[in-house]
Order: sequence, then structure tokens, then C-alpha cells
Amino acid sequence: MNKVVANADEAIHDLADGATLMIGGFGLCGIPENLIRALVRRGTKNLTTISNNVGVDGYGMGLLLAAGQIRRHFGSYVGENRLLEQMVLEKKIDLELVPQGTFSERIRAGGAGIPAFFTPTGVGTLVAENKETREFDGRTYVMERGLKADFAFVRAWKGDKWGNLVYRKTARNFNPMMATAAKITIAEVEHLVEVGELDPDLVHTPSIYVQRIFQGEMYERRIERRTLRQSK
Amino acid sequence: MNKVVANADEAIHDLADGATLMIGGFGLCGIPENLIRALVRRGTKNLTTISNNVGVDGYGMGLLLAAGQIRRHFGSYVGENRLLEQMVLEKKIDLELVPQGTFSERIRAGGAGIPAFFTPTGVGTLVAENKETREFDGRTYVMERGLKADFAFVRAWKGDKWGNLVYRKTARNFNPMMATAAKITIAEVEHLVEVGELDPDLVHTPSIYVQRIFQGEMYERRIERRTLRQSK
Amino acid sequence: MTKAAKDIDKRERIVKRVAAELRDGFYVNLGIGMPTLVANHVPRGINVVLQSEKETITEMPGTSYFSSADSFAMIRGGHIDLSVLGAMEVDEEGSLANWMIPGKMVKGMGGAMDLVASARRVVVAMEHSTREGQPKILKKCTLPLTGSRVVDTIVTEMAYIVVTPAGLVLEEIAPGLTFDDVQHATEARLIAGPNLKTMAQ
Amino acid sequence: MTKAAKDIDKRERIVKRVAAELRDGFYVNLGIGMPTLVANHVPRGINVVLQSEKETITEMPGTSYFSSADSFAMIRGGHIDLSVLGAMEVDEEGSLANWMIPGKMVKGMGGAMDLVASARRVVVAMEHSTREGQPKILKKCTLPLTGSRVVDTIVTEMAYIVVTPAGLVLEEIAPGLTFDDVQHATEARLIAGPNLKTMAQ
Repeated sequence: MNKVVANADEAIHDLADGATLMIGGFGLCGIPENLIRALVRRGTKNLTTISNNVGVDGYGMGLLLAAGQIRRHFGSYVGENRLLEQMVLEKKIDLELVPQGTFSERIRAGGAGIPAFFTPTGVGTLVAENKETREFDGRTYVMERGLKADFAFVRAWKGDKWGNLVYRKTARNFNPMMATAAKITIAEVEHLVEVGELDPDLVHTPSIYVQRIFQGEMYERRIERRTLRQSK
Repeated sequence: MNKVVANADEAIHDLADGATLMIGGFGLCGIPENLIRALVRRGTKNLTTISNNVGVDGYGMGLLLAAGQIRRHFGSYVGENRLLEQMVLEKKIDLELVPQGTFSERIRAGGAGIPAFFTPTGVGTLVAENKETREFDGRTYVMERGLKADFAFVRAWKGDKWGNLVYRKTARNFNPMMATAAKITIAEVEHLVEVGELDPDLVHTPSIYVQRIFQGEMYERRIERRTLRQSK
Repeated sequence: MTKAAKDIDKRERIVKRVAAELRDGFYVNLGIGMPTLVANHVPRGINVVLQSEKETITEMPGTSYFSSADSFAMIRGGHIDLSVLGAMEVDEEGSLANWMIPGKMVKGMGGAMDLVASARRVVVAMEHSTREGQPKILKKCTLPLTGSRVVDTIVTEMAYIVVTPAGLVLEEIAPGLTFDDVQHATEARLIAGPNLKTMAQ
Repeated sequence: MTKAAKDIDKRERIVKRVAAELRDGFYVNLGIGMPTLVANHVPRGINVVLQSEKETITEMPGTSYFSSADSFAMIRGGHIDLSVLGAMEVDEEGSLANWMIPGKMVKGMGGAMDLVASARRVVVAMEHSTREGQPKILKKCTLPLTGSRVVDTIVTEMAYIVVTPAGLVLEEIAPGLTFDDVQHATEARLIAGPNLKTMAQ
């Protein structure tokens, strides 16, 4: 069982134009930045990205945006990215805004074999337009679909060589769901450890969800609230 | 914020006849046995129980069955309980068998505000009879409803006084979902610790889901695979 | 008082009044902006657990971390006692708009739609009027909604208003103001509450 | 050979043949009973991660623990490469019955329905005939189904059979048996595979 790849470039060697891609992280926290930089280098085009935010101008997914690699984006908040705002208004990119809870639930559903579910979120708003609504026990709900992707980029604090992952604090965010919902999940970790070094009770993402893993490099300081602990 | 109660009897002082009750545990593992014994003492009748198994004759939920306190049961496997089998054949109890994955997902959905979802499990079998089926992307799915309860009995390894819980190994099983799906969740723990003693990254059930908590007593030796570690 | 000082004073009044709604053992979600300031005014002697839109960010005793799916399962499942958030518009039916101005701004709703749909109680904390002096409490929202019929209470620097099936009931008025003063700054019709009193400080 | 020794021999043959289907990196679910024994015959030099119906029970390096909802999210989400389980009946269409005999037994389906609905590949490991000598591979299942059209491969002590849209294709026969021997013990019609060979030991 060999899932370890040398680096981000090797990890995405088969990521083709037009792929659908989930990218973990929230704001500046828990972003798979090595993979994003490799994707910018690779120059893959026409991507559909699924990520709660799109980073900020010139950092994280902002780099992919600036390089014109994204054709369509699903997310819940894009307020910190002026470039995206401009591209949407100029119709250079399709943006589908999804309430954050619906967004994370759709990804969980995609990974958990649930093609559709009902939620109260967004009933009576633009979000529910052209969607099926239905009453259960006197309350109205809207049907939402599971989301899947060709690739997921996730970032963890520690991972073992089989792909078991542990996240730190708020860096967990969307990473665990995304890991379950892609055909190929690639994990970049701050500390790559041997199989058996992680406490089985503390694993957040079991190895079954991870196809490729590598230790990332040069994590930028901009990431707030990151606390480094020595790996064992 | 005072959630600590003295014991199991105090914890269930308002559990009334006819209540719907989720009980954690799988087989003989992770069972809230203090709460079950208190419920037998209390003699509450006409219960609807939701639990994957029903224990064995004379232990765990077997005690509730023998006392005739259960009117209806939802679960996925009852093979180790002859008394239940007999009661079902004699129509003394209503038994609804649910595939295990659907069972745990229905409870998760109940706790997560999802009134219904679609699953491939059981399509073309007795389980899907009289239920809505529907095609998504060329495959048929059956609609299943979320499950909720008046009370949930859960068992954890450690818990703090606000109700944050940590489970051990396979004892996690159904406990985390059930904790989310009841109006009143009662946790019995092997080690009750002060707030702040649990590592925030390792909490399995956040305190928001727990209304009452106490340290259990005299856990029976029959529980397999239990390993005691000293509490800090 | 300068304009800036007055703004701070307004916010302070709103935030303090909202904080008085907290009860021991509450699980509370505070939206971004002014609602976040409520955290600074938790009454003495009570413990509340605060959740932010970006999950629990202040590591205090009793904190735990979880994924966004788990975080919103909690919200959507109705486990949050109180959600406090800002608004651009609120209306007589308790509908709320705070995420989008068509053709102008593309920011996204974040978690606000989930919160207003499912928190046990939704409190809007906002200034009573726009910077241009226009009413924000309307007969009917004009902007795209964040939630339809979801708001329970509106707290502004002028008033404490409860949304009821009969309409908006004015329960408290800031010191020195009259019912007419508040009504004048409000497009929706207000109903004087049976125990109408001066707003707690 | 005594009857008991023959039974052990049969099971050994079935279990070994199933184990030969394992590949490095597979995530495998083994049902209760005979399928569990497959764990004892994992080929040298390959690593597989075994999941049992009761979640991962053997703590080995690389293990992790999770809730039942997470465990079945994994199964239902199509992440299990191979599911091995026993059966009372299997039919030409790949439907499977293994959980209920009406009026007789009330045990429950446990996780079997989830597994057969969603594993990438479903292998039935069972003795070819009932203890009474009746065929278990039928034209059409008579018992309530565990899953409809879900089985990919049937492994018995007599044969290795693949379920195809055209019907049941016999690919391997146990040493010393003929096609007719297997067909005789099978109610469903068997199709001789183009590369029909002796069953691997």
C-alpha cells in the first residue's frame, strides 16, 4: 500500500483540464497551499472548484483565479476577494453561492452515498428557487443534492503513510468532508509519520479516503492561529 | 451551567411512560448500563426504544425487555436475544428492523435537522416497501426519515462537567449520533473530569448535545475489550 | 458628542441589551461585526458557550473543535439557543435580508441562512436606520431574503421589538425617546406592548 | 474423511479462493461467519485494511476508530473495494437472501443490506448446497432479499462463478469435478466461461 508521493507536482500529475476539484480550508486556515501552487504551475484550465472561500487576492485560491484557471466556483463566501467579485460581474466565471451548512452537508452527502437530502436552510429565499420543496411534520424543506469531485485537496497537521489524517483545531473545517467526496483525495501534511504512530482514537480522516499523501513545504506565515508542535 | 446529577436515578426522574428512548452501545460494548438499571427500577412502561441491538437475555436492554417495559423497538439486529424473538412472534412487542447504515444515518439526520434523505440501501427489498423511491443519475434510491427521541442514554469513557465527551475505541458506535438526536441526552461516564481537562481536539461529542451527566458505577466485567486507563 | 462617539455609544447600547438576553448554559452563535461584541458583555456569574461563524475560535475551557459539517449539523439540528446577527433589512413578518444587494455586491451568505432557519431564537442586532437615515425595519423587505419569517427579536439603539403573529410589538424604548420617535424611524407599523418600558442599560 | 472433516475442507477451499481476490491497498469488509476466516489467508506481501460489521475490531497499525454513522457513510459512499458475505440463496440476477426466513427467524439484517448495496464488489462465500443437499444458487431467490442484483461473484467449494448480464458464468471448477457436476448441484443455468479452468488452491 504505497500512497506516498514525492511532492505536490507528482501528486497532481493526472489532474486534467475541466476537472472538478474540492479544496479544503476556511479563509486562511487549513489551506492545501503546496497543491494550489503546483496547480498554478501546471496551468490546468477550465476547473470547477468547490471551496468555501476563494482565499484572498494573491494568496491561496486567489492564485488560481488570477491565472484564469477557474471556470466555475461553488462556495458560501467570497467577500474577501475583489478579483472574483469583478470576474463574476463581468461573467468570466460562474459562481454558485451555497449556504455554508448546506455546502458542507452536500459534500458530506456526496461522500456518504446520499444523492439528496432535505434542509430547512434557504426556504423562501433565492437559494430555493427552482428546487423542489416539501413539507415534513408541518415545516417546509428544500431538497439539495450531494456533491462529488474528481479530486480533493486537503491539508492536515499529521498524516501517516497509509493516509490516516489528524487535523489541528479550526484547520479541520471542510477538509474531512472533502476527503470523502472525491475519486482521488490528495493530502498534504505538515508532518508525515510512520503507520502506527497515530492514536487510532484520534484519527479524523481514516486512510480509506486518501489516495495520495506527501509532506508539504514552506507553509506561509500568513496562516493565523497556527501553533507548531514538535512531531514525536 | 450545572449538568452534573448525582446518579442514574436522578438523571431519569422525568422519564415518563410512553417516552421514546435511544440507547447507545453495540452488543455488549459501550452500553449505558447504570441508566438501564435505573430505568428498570423506575418501572417506566410503554417505551419506544431505538437501539442497534437489544443486549442479551438478562443483561443490558434484556432487563427492560424481561420487565415488559418496551412496547416498540427500532434496531438492526436482535439475533442474540431469544426473549425478544419470542415476544415478536407473540406480537407482544412491535419490532421495526432497519439496516444498520440506514439506522445510524436516520439518527444522525434526526440530530442534524435533516427530516429525510435518500439511500441505495434496501432498494428492491422488504425494507423499501411502502416507501418512496426515486432515481438520481440512473440509480434507484429509497427515501428514509430522520429519527428523534425524547431521551438518549449514552456512555462515554471520559466526560467533563459541561458534558463534553470522549469515547474509547469501538465503544463509540452509536453513542455520538444518539447524543445529538434527543431532547434530553444523559451521559454516564467512567471518568467525570473538570471542565478544561479534555483536549479540545479530541472531544467526540461537544457539550451542546448533553443535558445531564454523571459518573457511572460498577461497570460489569462482561464488557469485552475494555481497557482502563488512569484518568489524569 | 461627535458623530463617531455617537456611533460607538449606539453600538454599546445595542450590544449590552443583547447581552442581557444571555442565560446560564446557553449555546450562542454570534455573527460577524457588531454581534461579536456581545461576547465582551456576558453577565457575571453565568457560563455561555459561544460559537462563531468560523466555528469556535476562542479556546476556553470547555471548548471543542469539529468539522464544518458537524458545526452546521449542530446549527441545523436546532441545538443553538440563541443566534445574534446583523441585518440590512427586517420586516413585519420577521423576514430578514443581510447578504446581497443585487448587481452591486457578491459576497455570499456564509452561514447566516442556516442560522436564521434553525436557531431556537434569532435576535437581530442593528442600528435602527441606515447611514442615510432611512428605516431598516420595513413593511416588507426589498432585498433578497436571508430567511423568511425567522426573526424573533430586534434590538436597536432605539428599541427592543418582538416579532409576533400580530406584528411588531415594541416592548422597550431607549431613555428619552417616545413611542412616536421610534415609530417615526420605522416603516413597519409598531404595536405598543402592554408593559412598554424603558430599555434596560 | 468424516463429514466434519469434509466441512472444514470445504470451508478452507472457499476461504482460500476468496483470499486470492485480495489486492494490495484494498479496503475489505468481511461478514460474520466463514467470511471472517478470509483474514487468516491474506497473501504475503500485500496490505489490506479489514473492516468488520462491528467496525474495525483488530487493532493493527493503521487502524482508526469511528462512529457507526461514519462507518456506514464509508460503506454507502462506495469506498469499500470488496465485501465478502455469506448467503442462504443467490440467484441468476445476482440477487441475494441472507437475513430472514419468514415466520421462523427474527434476527435482523445488521449491516448486510448496506454492504451489498454499495460495496464496489460483492463476493458471496458459501457452501454450494444446503445441509439437506438442496441448491442455494437458484433461478430466483425465494426468501426475502438482502439486495436486488448486487452480487458480482459467487465462490463455493465447487466453483467460482461470475454474475453477468447474460447470466451466471462458470469460470473455475474445483479439482476432480466436471461442468455437469456443478450444474447438477445448481438450480440456475450455468454458462461455461471461455477460459473455464480448475479452481486455484
